[in-house]
Amino acid sequence: MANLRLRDIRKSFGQTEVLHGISLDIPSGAFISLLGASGCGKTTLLRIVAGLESTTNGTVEIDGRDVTHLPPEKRDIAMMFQSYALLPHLNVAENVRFPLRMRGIGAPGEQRDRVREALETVQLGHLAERRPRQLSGGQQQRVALARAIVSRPKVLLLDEPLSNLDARLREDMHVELIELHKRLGLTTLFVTHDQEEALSLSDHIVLINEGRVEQEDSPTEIYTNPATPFASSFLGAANLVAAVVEDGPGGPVARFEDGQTLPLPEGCHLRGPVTLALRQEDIGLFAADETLPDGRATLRARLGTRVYLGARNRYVVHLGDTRLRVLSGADRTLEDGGTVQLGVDPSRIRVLPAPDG
Amino acid sequence: MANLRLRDIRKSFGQTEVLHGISLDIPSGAFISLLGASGCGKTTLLRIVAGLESTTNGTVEIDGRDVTHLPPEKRDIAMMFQSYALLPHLNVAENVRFPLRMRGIGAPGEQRDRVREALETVQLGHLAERRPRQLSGGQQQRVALARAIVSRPKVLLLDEPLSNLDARLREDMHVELIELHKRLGLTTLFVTHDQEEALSLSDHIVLINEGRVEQEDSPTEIYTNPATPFASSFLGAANLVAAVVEDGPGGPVARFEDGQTLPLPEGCHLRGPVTLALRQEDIGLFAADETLPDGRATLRARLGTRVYLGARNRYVVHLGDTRLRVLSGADRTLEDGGTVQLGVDPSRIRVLPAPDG
Amino acid sequence: MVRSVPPLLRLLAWVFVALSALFLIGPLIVVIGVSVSESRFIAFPPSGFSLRWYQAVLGSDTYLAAAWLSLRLAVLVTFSATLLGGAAAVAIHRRRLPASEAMATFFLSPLVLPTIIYALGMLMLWSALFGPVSLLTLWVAHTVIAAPYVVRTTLAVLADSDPFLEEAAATMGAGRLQRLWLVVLPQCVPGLAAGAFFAFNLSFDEAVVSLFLRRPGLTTLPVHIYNQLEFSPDPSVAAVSTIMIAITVALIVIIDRILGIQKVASS
Amino acid sequence: MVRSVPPLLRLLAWVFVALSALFLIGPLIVVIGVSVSESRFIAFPPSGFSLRWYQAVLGSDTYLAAAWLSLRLAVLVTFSATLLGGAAAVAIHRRRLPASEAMATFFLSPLVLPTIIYALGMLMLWSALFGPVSLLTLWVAHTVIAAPYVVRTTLAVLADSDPFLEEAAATMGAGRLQRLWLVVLPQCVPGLAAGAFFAFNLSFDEAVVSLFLRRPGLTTLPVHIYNQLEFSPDPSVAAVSTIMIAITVALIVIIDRILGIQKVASS
Repeated sequence: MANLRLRDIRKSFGQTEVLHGISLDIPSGAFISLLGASGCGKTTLLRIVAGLESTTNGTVEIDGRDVTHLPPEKRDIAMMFQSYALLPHLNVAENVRFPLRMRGIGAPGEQRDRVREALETVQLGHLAERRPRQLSGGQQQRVALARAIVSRPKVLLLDEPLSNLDARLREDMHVELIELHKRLGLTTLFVTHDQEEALSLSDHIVLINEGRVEQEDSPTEIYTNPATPFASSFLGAANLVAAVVEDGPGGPVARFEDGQTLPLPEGCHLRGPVTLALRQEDIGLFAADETLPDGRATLRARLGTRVYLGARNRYVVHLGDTRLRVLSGADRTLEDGGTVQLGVDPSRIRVLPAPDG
Repeated sequence: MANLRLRDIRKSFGQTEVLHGISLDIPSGAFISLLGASGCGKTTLLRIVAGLESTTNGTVEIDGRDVTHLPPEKRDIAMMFQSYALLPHLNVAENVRFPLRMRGIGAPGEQRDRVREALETVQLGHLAERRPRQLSGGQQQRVALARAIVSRPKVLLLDEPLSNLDARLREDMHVELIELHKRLGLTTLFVTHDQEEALSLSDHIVLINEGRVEQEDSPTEIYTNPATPFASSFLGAANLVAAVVEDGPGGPVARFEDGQTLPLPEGCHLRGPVTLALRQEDIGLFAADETLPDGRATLRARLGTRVYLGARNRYVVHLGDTRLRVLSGADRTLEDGGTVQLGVDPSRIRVLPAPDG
Repeated sequence: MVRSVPPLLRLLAWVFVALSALFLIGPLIVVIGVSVSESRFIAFPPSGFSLRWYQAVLGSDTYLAAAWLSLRLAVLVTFSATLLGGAAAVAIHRRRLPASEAMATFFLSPLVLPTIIYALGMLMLWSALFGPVSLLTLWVAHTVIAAPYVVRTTLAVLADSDPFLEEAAATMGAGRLQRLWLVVLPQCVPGLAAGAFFAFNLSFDEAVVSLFLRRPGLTTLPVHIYNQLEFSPDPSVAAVSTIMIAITVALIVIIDRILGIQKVASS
Repeated sequence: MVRSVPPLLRLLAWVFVALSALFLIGPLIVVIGVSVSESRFIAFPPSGFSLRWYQAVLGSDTYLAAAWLSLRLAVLVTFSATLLGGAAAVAIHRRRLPASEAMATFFLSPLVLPTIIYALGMLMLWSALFGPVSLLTLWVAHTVIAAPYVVRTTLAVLADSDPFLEEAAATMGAGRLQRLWLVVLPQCVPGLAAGAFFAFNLSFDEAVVSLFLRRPGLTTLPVHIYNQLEFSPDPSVAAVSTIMIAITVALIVIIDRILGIQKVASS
């Protein structure tokens, strides 16, 4: 358990710079997610922290000590790989014991106790004698987790550890990881491309885009106040709509390409071409002749395809030439192809600079 | 476009019977999903319709004609494989033209027109000259789709065609498949293990469990009125809770292992041990001292781990020794570890026979 | 992925590269050198430069007869080994030969088979069954040795191919022969080509079996080279060897042009 | 997956199985049969039954000397080829040898190399560089031929292994030598074992190079068999051949017991 500090990390492969100067300050015991699309550099950053990749520039400090030039085996870390990387010729208990043996932690008897404890933590005590290949994917994943926590590393690094599991198992593991982190309090760096996973697990999310930190904040903050169009579309899959902000009689309004306008919150200071981020669940769907609840602004749109999701419906609606996706409860079903009203609470609209301005 | 009729299909591999007599009647132009866990026999059933697998018993009729003993090439079908199965030595246009060549449909000129049209339908007209290996997974998937629809088969068979795509692309393909089916009206049999996909796409869902039809109905009906505990937990991931139904003063009540009771809807005729299916989104979370809205029955439970999902929170709550998952809006956040009230609308509770009774 | 190699292993790897360069390529260069020697004796380093030994080889009826026999044999073996080995590979891949696992193991046999013992046994068996040996005997013997290589190269290609292609073709209306011709064969081509290349070389270069099965009129080029070396060694042997090396290199270049050497090397 | 095989291919596959059974196994059975013959001449079918030719072999100093030489040579070659080939495989797998792709292709060479030409060149090269040939010459020549097989079998095993294992070991605190010993070596074992098996057999059975590099006191078992057949053929040759077949079969059984034949066959 220790803090982790990255200073202006740059990394080039040949001519290509994949990390353009990343600095992070991670307090002791925090659970941080590095979130981004594949190829954004998040895994490279994790590997630099592990010492598996050298840096072109910048320093890595663990617990106040500069480890930039130490090989991985000299850093007090543990890492969990996407492929789990269990040693196939060792059984489960031997795999979990491996870091203790290598780091010379404890006498053999104590090592056995710690292995047993770690395996019980992940509920696999009964499989200690099995070979990795005899286990299911979910069980292998737990063995890898036990092996990562058994040595109580200063920093725990997780590289998309859940991406090979199916949806149901992943959901269960989210709860277990949260509970495990609460109990052990290991400083954890978690790499993922799955926004829901990042939101679920972390104290703090670092959103990475093309080798740069795009936004860095708590899950609630980053979800409710994304700072850029990229953040909006990546987190929560918001609809991005081009519009022009003008001053209307009652404050700023956004004008869409089909001429309709939408009042914006008072605090909006941008003018000219912008991108509006509208979340799927923040748009209400109403029949053309319905009266909207108070406080909701209205837009007229054409209803497209309905996708039934059980608890909810997803509609495609056409606002001029723009396709918007709207989530609505399953209680009411609207007619395909007709005109509908979109009810939007102005306070839920995020106004972001247009991509090219 | 034709109807498809299966009569008492049985299939054994060696000693193991994997399909225990399945009969289905699929009207012309319908979109039917075969939904089930892996290994339930749904893919075997699809392969029997394609003629790729023989039947141990039963008949397959397409358009009123018994095709049970015809090889696949003599059946007027098209099938899309999970691996896409594009011919690697042919380019995209040649792949799409392959069924037309093999079935001798149209003169070369007409074939070219139909290939162009099919590729434009899937928005890949510009990639006609590429080799499959030069395409992304999503593009390959579209080529396979174009190849499946180009011959306008009587029956279109889709074997988990979207399972290799990432979440965002899959969501887009759902909309496209719905629109394509509306336009072409091909009788379609769709195999999937993903309940949301089945709910989204189909006119009709056939839920298969261990080689038998567990339930068969429209998406809305099967989602809101699952007939068995298996259907409840598979569709919508409901919480299954063991309880005993007794007659209370105001009608039937369910008593849980911790002694709390919950009123059941009037129409419930089961008595004794049952399984209650409670959907994650049908359980309201309220503070211990809060007054619940009218019509909601209440249970006291202990709040466990919270998983933040952006638009919503998922809570784990402990009702006695039973863990329930509850989805609630992100607007309110409750304290971890305290006692809460679960508010349940009795009309949303599904009472199902206990597994062993 | 780890890209660095432990220093000890790196040292050993380089020893191997050096050894191979010196003692695998070296001997071939020596042969080429001797072939352009002016001297009447085989000696290295060569003295002077002349192409007289090439003229001698190309003007010699016995050399040309042996070369013609070797060429016909190699072509026959390439054809039969590729056809049979390719078919066996498909059957093994689909687990349709008895004990396919055991078969796959069995096909290591040529590498394990003591050639000299095999050659002796083949001579005795053929004589007992069919009488005097002939081109047919060599054809059968070389085919039996070469076909397993085709099986291996084709199996390697099939292992990487999509197992659902043929079924997909069936659902698109392709009948049996169309599937064989339009789907299965194109899938196997790189493996068949690599296997054919090995089969040709193996037969063209094979010396031990040919030596045991030789008789007047059934002398292959390697056997003729051996005889020449035993009884009247001169640099003509080096000249014909150089021609054989050139043929092999030419085949590699052709295969590379048509298929890309990577495909073949990896199979 | 398609499990049926087109009838034409099935027919060809069975022709191959039949040919192999008759002309690959057949010759070996003939040799075994002749070895227990009472007759003084090599003839099939054998007449009578006796073990006298086994006694003759085991009582012959020249046979035993040749066998002892072959055994020493094969053990040396197995050791060097496995060590160098294994190291080269790791280096190639990690793309740390120059032009690793080309190297992988290059390692097809033993199959492509005309052995007789190679043997001639090796003799001339060694004589020019180091003087008379010795056991060392044979050791080097066989190592250079055998090591590529070890490279191939080890590469096949490495290709299937998790590329992140060694990195994972590093993050768990394992230093360089520990990773080599506890991670890399165990990963390679099945490939090394298969390669070692091939190297042993290849050296133990190799006839052509040994024939060219023979001199008094440097006669391997296959060369001695060849000499015996040329100058005084009798069933003792069949007896020693049968012993060699038995050794090969015993090695296969041992490897199967230790590693399982599947692992080795698939590498």
